[in-house]
Amino acid sequence: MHITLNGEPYELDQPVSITDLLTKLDIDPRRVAIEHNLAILKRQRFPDVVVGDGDTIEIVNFVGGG
Amino acid sequence: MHITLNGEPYELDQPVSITDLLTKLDIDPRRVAIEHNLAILKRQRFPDVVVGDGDTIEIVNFVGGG
Amino acid sequence: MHITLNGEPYELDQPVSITDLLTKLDIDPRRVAIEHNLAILKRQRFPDVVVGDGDTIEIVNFVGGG
Amino acid sequence: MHITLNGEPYELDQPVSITDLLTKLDIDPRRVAIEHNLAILKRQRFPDVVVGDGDTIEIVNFVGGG
Amino acid sequence: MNDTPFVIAGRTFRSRLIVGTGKYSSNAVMAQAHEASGADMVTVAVRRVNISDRSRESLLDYIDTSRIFILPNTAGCYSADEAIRTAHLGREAGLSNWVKLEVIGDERTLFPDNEALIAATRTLVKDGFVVLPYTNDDPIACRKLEDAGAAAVMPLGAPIGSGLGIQNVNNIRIIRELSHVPVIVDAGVGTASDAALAMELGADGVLMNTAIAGADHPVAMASAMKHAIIAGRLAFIAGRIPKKMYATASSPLEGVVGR
Amino acid sequence: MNDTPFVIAGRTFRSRLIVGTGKYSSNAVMAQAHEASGADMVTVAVRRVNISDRSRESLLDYIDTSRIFILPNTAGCYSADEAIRTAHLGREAGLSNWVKLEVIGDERTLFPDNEALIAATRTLVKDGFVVLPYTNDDPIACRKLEDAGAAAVMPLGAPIGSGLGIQNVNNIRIIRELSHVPVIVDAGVGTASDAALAMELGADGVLMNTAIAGADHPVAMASAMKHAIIAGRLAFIAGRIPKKMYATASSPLEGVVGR
Amino acid sequence: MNDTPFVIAGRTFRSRLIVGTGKYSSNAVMAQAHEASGADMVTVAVRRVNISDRSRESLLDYIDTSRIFILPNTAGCYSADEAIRTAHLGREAGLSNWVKLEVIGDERTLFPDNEALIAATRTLVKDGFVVLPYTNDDPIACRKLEDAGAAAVMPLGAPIGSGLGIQNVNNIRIIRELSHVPVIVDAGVGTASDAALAMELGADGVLMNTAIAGADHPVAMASAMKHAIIAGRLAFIAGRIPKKMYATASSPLEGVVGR
Amino acid sequence: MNDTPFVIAGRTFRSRLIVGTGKYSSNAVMAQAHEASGADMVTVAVRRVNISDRSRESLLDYIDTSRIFILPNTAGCYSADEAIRTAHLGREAGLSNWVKLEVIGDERTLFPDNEALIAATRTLVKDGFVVLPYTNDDPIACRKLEDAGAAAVMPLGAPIGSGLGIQNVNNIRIIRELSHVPVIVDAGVGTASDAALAMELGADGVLMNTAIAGADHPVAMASAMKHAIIAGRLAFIAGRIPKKMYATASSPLEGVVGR
Repeated sequence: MHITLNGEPYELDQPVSITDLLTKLDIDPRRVAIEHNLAILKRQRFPDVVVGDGDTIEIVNFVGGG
Repeated sequence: MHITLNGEPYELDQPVSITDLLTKLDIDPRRVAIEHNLAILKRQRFPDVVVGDGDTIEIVNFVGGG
Repeated sequence: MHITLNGEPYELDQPVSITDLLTKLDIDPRRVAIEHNLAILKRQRFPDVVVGDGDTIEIVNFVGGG
Repeated sequence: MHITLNGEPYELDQPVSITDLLTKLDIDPRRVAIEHNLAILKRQRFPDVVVGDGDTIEIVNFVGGG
Repeated sequence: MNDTPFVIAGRTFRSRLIVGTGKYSSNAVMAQAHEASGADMVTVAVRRVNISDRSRESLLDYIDTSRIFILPNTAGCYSADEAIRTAHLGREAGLSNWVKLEVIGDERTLFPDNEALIAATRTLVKDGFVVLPYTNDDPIACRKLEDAGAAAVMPLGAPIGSGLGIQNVNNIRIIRELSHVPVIVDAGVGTASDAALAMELGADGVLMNTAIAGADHPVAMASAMKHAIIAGRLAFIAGRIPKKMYATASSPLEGVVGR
Repeated sequence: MNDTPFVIAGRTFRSRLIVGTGKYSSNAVMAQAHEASGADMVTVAVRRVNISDRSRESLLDYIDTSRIFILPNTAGCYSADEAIRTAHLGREAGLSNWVKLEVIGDERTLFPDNEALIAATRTLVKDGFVVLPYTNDDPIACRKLEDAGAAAVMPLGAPIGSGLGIQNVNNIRIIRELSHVPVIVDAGVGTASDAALAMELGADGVLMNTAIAGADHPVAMASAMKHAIIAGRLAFIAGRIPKKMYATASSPLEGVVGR
Repeated sequence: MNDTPFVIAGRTFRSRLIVGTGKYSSNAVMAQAHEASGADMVTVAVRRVNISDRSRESLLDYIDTSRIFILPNTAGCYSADEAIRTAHLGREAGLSNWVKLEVIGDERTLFPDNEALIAATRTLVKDGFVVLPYTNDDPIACRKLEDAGAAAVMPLGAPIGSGLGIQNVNNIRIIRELSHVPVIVDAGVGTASDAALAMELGADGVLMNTAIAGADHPVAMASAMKHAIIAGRLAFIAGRIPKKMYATASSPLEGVVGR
Repeated sequence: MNDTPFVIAGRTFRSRLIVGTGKYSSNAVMAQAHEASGADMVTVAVRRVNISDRSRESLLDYIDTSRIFILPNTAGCYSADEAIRTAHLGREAGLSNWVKLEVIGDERTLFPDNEALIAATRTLVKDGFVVLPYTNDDPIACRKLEDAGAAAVMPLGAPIGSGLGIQNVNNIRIIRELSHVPVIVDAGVGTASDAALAMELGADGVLMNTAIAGADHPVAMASAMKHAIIAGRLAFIAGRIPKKMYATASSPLEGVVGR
């Protein structure tokens, strides 16, 4: 299945939870914010929300800026 | 009859045309612009337009400014 | 006898040493510098140097300045 | 014979007047000022003053400046 | 060398100096100052005729409209609606569809309310006006005014009547670089060197009132400003020398006597 | 209104702008720039004639001495003796007893050596010269030069050829207030607004070379400077408006439609 | 004498200096600079995690969040929607509902789009954010931001990263006088005296990044800025002497020897 | 990073701020201001003791001479002779052979008479003094003072007590570059940013009196100046960012959400 991850096409074998996706990507859930199909997800919902085919995911964190 | 002329109450004995009003006020029609009940009047209509009871008239001209 | 003290005329009954003059004027010798007839006096000479008639004495100290 | 002309050594076969020197150098006398052995020469003296061996001559004119 | 003509909305002006008509001790002095300034565009305010007590003499009796173009303004308007209404009255009273658009945001600074100004510009352009908006030295606001159809942008140099001169030369320079319409510095000029500086920054023109009308000798100052605008413009196109921290001799280094 | 004439040592000049003759791409361009500047006094350097290889054309062929007064200078001199010697040669080569006196103290800044300058002024005044000394913006040095008999004082605005403009407006204003001879700002002007500012500070005149000769278009810049000097002078005598932190309306506050 | 505390939206900060986290040669240097600056609020950008190639180390590993408050910003956003969306993500990623709101209007100047900024401020305030908008030195825009519920206004001193210093001191002073919320000068500071000047004008704080991160020695500059902010604030509350054109002796005039 | 120590004539000072002792409302306030300033050198005037009516308390009772070095000055002297005579008296009254040498040339400006100053410096150096001359911002005068044996040069930033700040930054920078002794900006500072700027120009120290003593709250201003001097010095050695006309983003350009 295809999703759009941070603006790029991304392949997944099957629907996964946000938590699993982060694990797969080796991203610490406590350091990021996630937008699922333009809706922002509270951190506690990461385990329940499932990423399906065609979904759009934004994963952001803090970087240096002024 | 009562009208509002440049924001002040003003008395008229009877309905008059804009042209007559200007004559009465000793104002040169070629130097002013007139708003009748919020509608701007073309100069050529001054003779036809009649000022009635309760009307609001604005008569403006150019003054020094920057 | 007359001397000039800090630009003003000043009376003395008799010749006195600088030390005595300072005592008379109630001035602490350690805080001032003295010019005797345009010559600057070292502090240790205050007891020996005698002020005579017509002499010119300048007594200065430090004051606030920038 | 040797002279110093504008700071440089210069050869002359024989003593010449300032006027002749200027002619030889193709310099218009009306446009220059001349110093002969540190003494400034009035223009009318150019024909009479003779440049001798070892003399120092400065010939100056106006150039662009600010 | 030849300069490009000063053109706004297809109309060419001889002078890059635009002056006001306010605060003069008399209309006669104003007329002399206008003459001395060489300006061929002057701005006027639109106000209610005083019914109760009216002086016979009209401002326009002192302006040779055959030579001088009248630019009505919306000074004193604090909302887009007021400004639009005043602009329409000015057009009706006047001889043209031009307006110096002012929408003031604050009484103490007389700075523009750019949001309302941009909105009013959009409306008036649709209504067929040639709009010259008075704004502040904000390059983004100037770009939006241009996008809204403004025929020129008129950033302030300093608060109206303050005489402080160009407070932010960098912004005026940037506005000139980013704009595709004439840039006219409007307000803040105090003396001749301020006007010259505005032109050296690349401004296409300068509009002023108080600096002339409020001077001890308005006619002399008007003449000063005429020359200052010409001077600044010429300097801009002549291409100034670069600034250096140290000196460079103007005279030859060699040939000094006795060296 | 009428201005007082610009008089130095009893001689009246039409223009308050004095220009140089150095660094032009050609004498022809210089002549056009002089014409455009309106100056009736120009300064020239005194140098050794190049014996070995001399161009036929003389600088003076390009200056109409019937209209333009020649002011020889002592540029490049680093001691009172050199300057005095050069001044005497200049008098002999020229048509007058005037000299723009320079005694340079340092090669990088070309700032004056005021001690030597004051001494040289004293000597040259005794020798019958009309001395116009180039100095820095030091009111005390200017007073001493005046006491030494200088016909004018010429404080710098910034280093020669730097184009930095007037670095210390306060000093120039003070020098004008304390002096009893003409004050001519000499050196440092970069563009028209600098020249106008100098005049607004009360300077009686401005002398410049590089700002014109070094511009991309010297003739246009010369014209710019002509107008800038007139503008600054007129503004000075016209009496500028005071500076205010806040705005003051140019148009009437009352009579706005709909209020 | 005691100063009032620096409070924004009910939260008190020890330091009036707010610093950025961008453009440092390394996170280690950044951490040292933060320490030297004494700042207890730093701003960070919100960006997509780099999926393909991610460095292990996170910015937050180098910020002691027990002492330093994190202020997410919306740098790089060119519309209200982008900025609002980014603000929400920042709140989710972070520990607070504060946001340094930026809506950029132009890539070359990075000046704010005030119309969009005001709209975004209104929305985010409704959404429960504490909004600190980056704006320009426009008193009217600042008033509208305050009316929209901004917890502070952050006018720029000069373009971001330009190091030009406060270009318009008059506007900053006016904004301070007309505002009822803290005024923080954001962007444009180049060196210590710029920061001190901002505080002397009455600013409640200063936010900077490039001036420190881009200096040859960022840690030393951070320390310089710490002292500059303290100096400027103290000078503001100490009440400076008035400016005079002439001198006033510091030492007694009488009692000079030999007079 | 480490700074070089501040050394004059072989003596090292902890603080680069030198303060005066004049014009304080009371000696107690002065002592607190000195403490707050962190200065370890203060300057004092030499004056005749008032015979007729003498206050018991001596200035020195309020200066901890174990920590603070006393620098007698020759303020109020208008000739080399007066200054030399006063310097000798100051040495006799004091504890050292140091003198802040002033030879004033004019009562309104209190500007130095450089000719007399250089002569007096030569004499006093021969007499074994460590001479710190107060001069103006003339690089040539500063070089001559250095050649005459001055232990430091102290150019003014603006007239004494004027509070105008550094009027000619270019000259101070040039003096620093051309000098081989410490450069101390003496006089003209009005507020903290002026002091920071002086240090950023490369000055080794700043001497001030009125800016502190004349402030509404002298002790707070003394503290402000302490921080300003540290800030300016650190900024100077830290190496400031270059100035740019346009912006440079502080945050990454890529990775913005939704792009």
